Amino acid sequence: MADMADRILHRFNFAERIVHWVVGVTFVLLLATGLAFAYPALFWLTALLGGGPSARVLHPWVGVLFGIGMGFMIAIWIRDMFLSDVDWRWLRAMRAYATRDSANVPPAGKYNAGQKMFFWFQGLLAVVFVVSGVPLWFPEFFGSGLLQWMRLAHYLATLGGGLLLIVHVYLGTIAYPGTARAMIDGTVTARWARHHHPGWHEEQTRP
Amino acid sequence: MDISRRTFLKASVTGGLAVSALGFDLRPAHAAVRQLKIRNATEYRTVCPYCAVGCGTIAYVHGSGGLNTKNTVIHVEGDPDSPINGGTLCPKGASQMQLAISPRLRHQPLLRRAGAAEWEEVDWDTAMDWFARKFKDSRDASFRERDDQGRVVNRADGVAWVGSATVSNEDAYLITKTMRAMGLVYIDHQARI
Amino acid sequence: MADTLSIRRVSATPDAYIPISALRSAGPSYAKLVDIGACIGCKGCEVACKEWNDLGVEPTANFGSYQSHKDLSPKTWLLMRFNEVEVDGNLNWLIKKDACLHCEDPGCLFACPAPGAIVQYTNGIVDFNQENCIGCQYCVTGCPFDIPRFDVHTRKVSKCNMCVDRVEAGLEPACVKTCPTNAISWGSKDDMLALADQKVETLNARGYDNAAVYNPAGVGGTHMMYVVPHGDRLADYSLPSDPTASPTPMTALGFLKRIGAYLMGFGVLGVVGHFLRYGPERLEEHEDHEPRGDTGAAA
Amino acid sequence: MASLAATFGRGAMTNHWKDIKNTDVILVMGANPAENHPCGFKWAVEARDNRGAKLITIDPRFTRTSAVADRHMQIRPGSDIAVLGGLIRYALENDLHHADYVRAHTNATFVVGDQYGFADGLFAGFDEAASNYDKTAWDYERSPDGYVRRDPSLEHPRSVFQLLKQHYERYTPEVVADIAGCSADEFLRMAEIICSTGRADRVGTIMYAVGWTMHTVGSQIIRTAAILQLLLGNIGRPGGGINALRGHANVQGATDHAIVAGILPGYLKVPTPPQQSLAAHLDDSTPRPLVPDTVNYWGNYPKFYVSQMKAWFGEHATPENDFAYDYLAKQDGDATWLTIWDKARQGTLEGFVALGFNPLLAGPDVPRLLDAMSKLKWKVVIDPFMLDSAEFWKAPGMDPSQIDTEVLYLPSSHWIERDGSFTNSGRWAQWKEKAVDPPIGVQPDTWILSELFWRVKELYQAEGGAWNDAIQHLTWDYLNPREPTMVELAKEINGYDRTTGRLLSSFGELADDGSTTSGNWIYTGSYTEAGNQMQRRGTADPTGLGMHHDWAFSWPANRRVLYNRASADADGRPWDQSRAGIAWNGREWIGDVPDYGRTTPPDAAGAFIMTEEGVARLFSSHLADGPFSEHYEPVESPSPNALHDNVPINPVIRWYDGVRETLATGDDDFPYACTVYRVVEREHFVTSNVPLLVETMPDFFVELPEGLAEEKGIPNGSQVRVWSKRGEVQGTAIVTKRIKPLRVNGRVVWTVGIPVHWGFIGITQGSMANLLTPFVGDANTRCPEFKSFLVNIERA
Repeated sequence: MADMADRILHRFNFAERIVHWVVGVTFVLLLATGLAFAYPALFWLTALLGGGPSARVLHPWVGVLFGIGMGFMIAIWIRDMFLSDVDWRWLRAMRAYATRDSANVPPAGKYNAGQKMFFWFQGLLAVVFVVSGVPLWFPEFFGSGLLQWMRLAHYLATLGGGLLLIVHVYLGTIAYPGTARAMIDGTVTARWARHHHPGWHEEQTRP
Repeated sequence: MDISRRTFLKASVTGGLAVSALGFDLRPAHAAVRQLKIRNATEYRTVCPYCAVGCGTIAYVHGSGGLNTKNTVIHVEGDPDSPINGGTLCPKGASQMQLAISPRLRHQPLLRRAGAAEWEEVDWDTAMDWFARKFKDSRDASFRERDDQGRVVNRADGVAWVGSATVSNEDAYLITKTMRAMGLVYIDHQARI
Repeated sequence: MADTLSIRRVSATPDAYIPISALRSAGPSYAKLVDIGACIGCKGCEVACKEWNDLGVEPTANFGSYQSHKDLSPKTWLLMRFNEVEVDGNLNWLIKKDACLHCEDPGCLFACPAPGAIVQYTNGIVDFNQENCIGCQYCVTGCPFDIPRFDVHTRKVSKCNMCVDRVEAGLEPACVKTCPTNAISWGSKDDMLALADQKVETLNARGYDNAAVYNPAGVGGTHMMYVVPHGDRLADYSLPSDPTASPTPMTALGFLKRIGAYLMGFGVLGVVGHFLRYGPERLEEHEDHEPRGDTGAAA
Repeated sequence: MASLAATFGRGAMTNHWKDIKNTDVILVMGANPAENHPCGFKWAVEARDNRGAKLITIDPRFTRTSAVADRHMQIRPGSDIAVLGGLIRYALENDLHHADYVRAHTNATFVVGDQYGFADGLFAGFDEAASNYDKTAWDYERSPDGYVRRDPSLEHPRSVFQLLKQHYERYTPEVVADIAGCSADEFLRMAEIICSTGRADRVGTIMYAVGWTMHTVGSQIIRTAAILQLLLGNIGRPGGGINALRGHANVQGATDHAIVAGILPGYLKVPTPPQQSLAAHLDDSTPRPLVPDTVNYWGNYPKFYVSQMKAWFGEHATPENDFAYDYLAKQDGDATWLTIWDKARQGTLEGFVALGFNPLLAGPDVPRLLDAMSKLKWKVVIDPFMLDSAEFWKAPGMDPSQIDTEVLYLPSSHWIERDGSFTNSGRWAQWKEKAVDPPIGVQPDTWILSELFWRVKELYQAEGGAWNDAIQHLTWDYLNPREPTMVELAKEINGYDRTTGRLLSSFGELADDGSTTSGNWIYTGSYTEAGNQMQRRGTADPTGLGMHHDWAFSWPANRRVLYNRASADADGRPWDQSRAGIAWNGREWIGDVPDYGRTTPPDAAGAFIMTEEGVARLFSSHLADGPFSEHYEPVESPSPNALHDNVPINPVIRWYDGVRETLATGDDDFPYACTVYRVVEREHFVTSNVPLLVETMPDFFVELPEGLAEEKGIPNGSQVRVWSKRGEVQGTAIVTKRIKPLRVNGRVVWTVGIPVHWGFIGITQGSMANLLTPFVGDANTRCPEFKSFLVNIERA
């Protein structure tokens, strides 16, 4: 069993990893500068993009990259992201997942329902970001009433995105060691796969 | 909702994420007030050159007037002491500075020869010689000591002088004195009242 | 530093950062009073503003009006707007000096995310400090009077600064100084309020029964006030009847930001707590367990 | 101004700018001071707000002045006399005139000779062949003592008062409405306000400008207003008067110093050929008193004239040579603006010098001016900026190769580069300091003029030529003869006592024996041994009436309100104590500098010291077109003359060759009345060099009423073409509610308006308004008719 457990499975190909990191890096930059614009105490974060004025200039452009990345991401993964019956059960068993009661976690496929929900939320937020971001980028063409609502929407998306990011990073790194490498060299161990994504593991290891 | 944005700022900072004690330097906000541009200018009291209200104005001039300097007008605004305008100026008066130092002001006498399509530049000496020659020739050609009835008239009908309502009294007086002595009668200016 | 330039508010900066010295002396509070009933629309103020502040000339074209520009711009902080309106069969040529009103509660300043980009002095002047401006134009959004203008070349926003350089030197703003018919007055806010009442009385006596002072409470009052002959027809002067420094979305945003800050803080604390409680997952511990349940979905 | 002199004795704004704050009613008509004199207009707004004065405008357009006025009445261009005549009638019919004032201070009591009459649009004495009046038909009736017969009861049927009543009887509100296009009701509402000042405790002022003068009946419009103000007792009083608002910084001064055809400095007269000796000239020019109790100040004419000749020719002006009487040209016929251009067009004028003036754009009838200019041999243009007039050979449509006129352009210095004085509209001569030196390459006007003088003089010395004694003997005793200083000239203007060499302090010291000099007697006292009075900056105002006697110098004699004797009643008591001009305290007059002897008792003489009547003239034989005014239509009018269509236009207009052919006749090719004006953002043409002003008013435009625009399919902001029989212009349409259709003599008349400020040189270029205007002028002053002519309009 041990050899088998140490077998390496290919989880994400190169293109997927690029897309993930484009979205990831841009989102972190956007979040940081966005928070800088939202919270005076964090204004120093604009330094990430060269200070206030250049952060204001670059934030939307980074947003464009983010948007493009999200577009690809959705295109690549959307087919895998529809929820199955198991996923619904998984969602109901989320508490077991969080408390490491893996015995009570329904077996996931390549993506568990949490990841799928993350995908959908992130996709929805991306739409909100883009729709509200464009007017804020070019305020001269929009009325101030609309812009005020767009600021509100943009902030809410930021809040949602920020919270998702916290959970995502936590789960992908220290909470579940062995996960992050899927997005680094694209591989996971069979053990990890069997544990987290038994359905997918079975698929991959089926002779 | 009656909560000012200010309270949010306070709240969001005190209760929010890690409170940054970076400290914001307020000095730039103070320094942003530019220095009064006329602070070191010399004031000259003059009168607006446009309409006949006669608004008192103050021309602010840079330069010490020293031997090696040529002073420049930097700003003109109303003279608050004037009982006529009390320092106020209309848009024309308020933009006098642009009249005083306009790049459209000319610095070169120009002569246009008969039939020419363009000006040619001439120096002042040539220009004034030309002017005096033309003036004398036309005066000579048109001068009449006596009219048809033999009455003394001493008149030069061949030259007209117009203007100006924009020169000072002293220049106006000198124009009249000189042109009347030259024998001109065709003398007029902008007065339409 | 003159007392008049004591700072009252700074954009994106909590009150805690205002130096005590600024709070020590309130200093005089100035106001400009524009008597629309005495304004002849000569544009003296418009020109004086440009000349004093060296704003530069913009190419314009007559668009069927005496009005010089269609709108304010980064180089035109003050614009005379002309409007022909018939009131009770009588023609009125409403001419309004359009420029920053210097709100007591400045929506621009509240909306500004850049520390020190917008400053309100204790004398009431709201000034933009372009050095600190990041060009986000949130101030434009925050202004209930649609005053600040963004310069696409410098990527900074600018507007009337009430000739703060002149005021600091003890002079009145350029527009006030130049106004030929004394339609613009300058003095302490109290004096101007009293003068405004007098002017309203004069207008009432001249048959303008609806004459009013425009000093809207929604922005805490303004440091440029108007005396409006037809106080019942503010729209004809393009003056908002009920401007506010805290429109609903911005108020909501303020709330949400506070909540959001807590949420994100708790989010971080949550995962830290989770980690402390459960630690990193060790798969070896699970080695012998096969997950239960079917794998139909994945199959 | 001709008509003010004809009425009061002096042709100048009677009061001054700040005095307007003392009034109760301000009638703005033929002017748009908010637009053209904003800083002077402040005093009208001040009166409105601080005194509750009524500010009203009567104009073809609702102007920026109307925007702050209490009432506005729209009239048709050129109908002013009808409106003002209607006001005179209203005042008399309703007994609203100030009876005591009229009796004491006007010639209402004078009896006119029985040869006078008025019928069918013509006054007595009309000579059809010569198209002028024999003014002896307007003479007063004399008593056996040789003085004019007077009837203090005003009952005499040929007393001026009765004739006045009779003459204006025809100007009923209905007739006014018919001619002017206003409604009779609106007129009556206006009349009620204006005529409310015919009382001792109320006073009204009139502000007018070129909206009145620039008509073929311009002088008579002002006469009508002057008569009205006299009837209401508003002349000579603080807060009253008839105030001519002049349009250039020193129009007043340049006129005082006579850069004007027909006069010498101080309104002395240019000698004429029949006056072959000084005695003859003085005899013609010095009026004789018509009543025993008149100061008849013009009786001092010989002193002013001789002192001027002494100033100009010094020791060469001696009693033996009639004080150099023959040194000055004797003028035959008219020599004004229109005549100058007519002479040029006829080819008799060879040379033309324009200094600080842009004659091409100043019109009228630019095509005709271009033709005239092309016929000149040479032309010199002196100005700080390049002018359209200097480049007329480059004007649109001109072919330079066909024009032989040689043109010299000389860049001269600016106002800010010179000291010297400007005299404002209110007669205040204010000294200005020189702020900076002229730029390199630029010469002051004084230098140019001196160089011209010296070079011409030296040419004569070198090569001889026409008689030139006057040139050789002209006093030129300046420290630097190539560039006199302003101070030297100011002192020369003021004048000296030749015996003591001291500067004179008052024109009272002038003598006719050659012992005094004075370049301009009305400025005597402006630069005395006590220093430059024009430079004084005292702001004290002890009367509270804004007279400011310590600020600058106001001619004559630092007097702030002209004819101020009339501000008091026959006994010397001010009509209104709160607004006392001067008052008699039993020994002398106190208050303003009295326009009267300081210690002359109130009953010793009439209040108007400059007239030979001693009083102001309701009836005046000093104008060419009638002792009273009469409504005549403009030469191009959309309407017949409702009063007398057999004499529709001013019968004594001087017609220049070929002008009648350039006028639209009664057909419908040119159905719309058009008028030309300034806007506040510009001043004539020089401002086309000022970027900030071009920015605020960039383009030539055409203002037209909403209804007409609709009819013609002209959207706001589109390009429109406007043409008269003389030329056409094109500009941006400003479609406005501020001009309404008028019902004139039963038909609808539309008015369009165009500004004058554009030419083919400048930061922005635009049509020259004067392409449209007719080459015809006032019967007295020949001031061109810029204000009322006919055009057509269409979308371009």
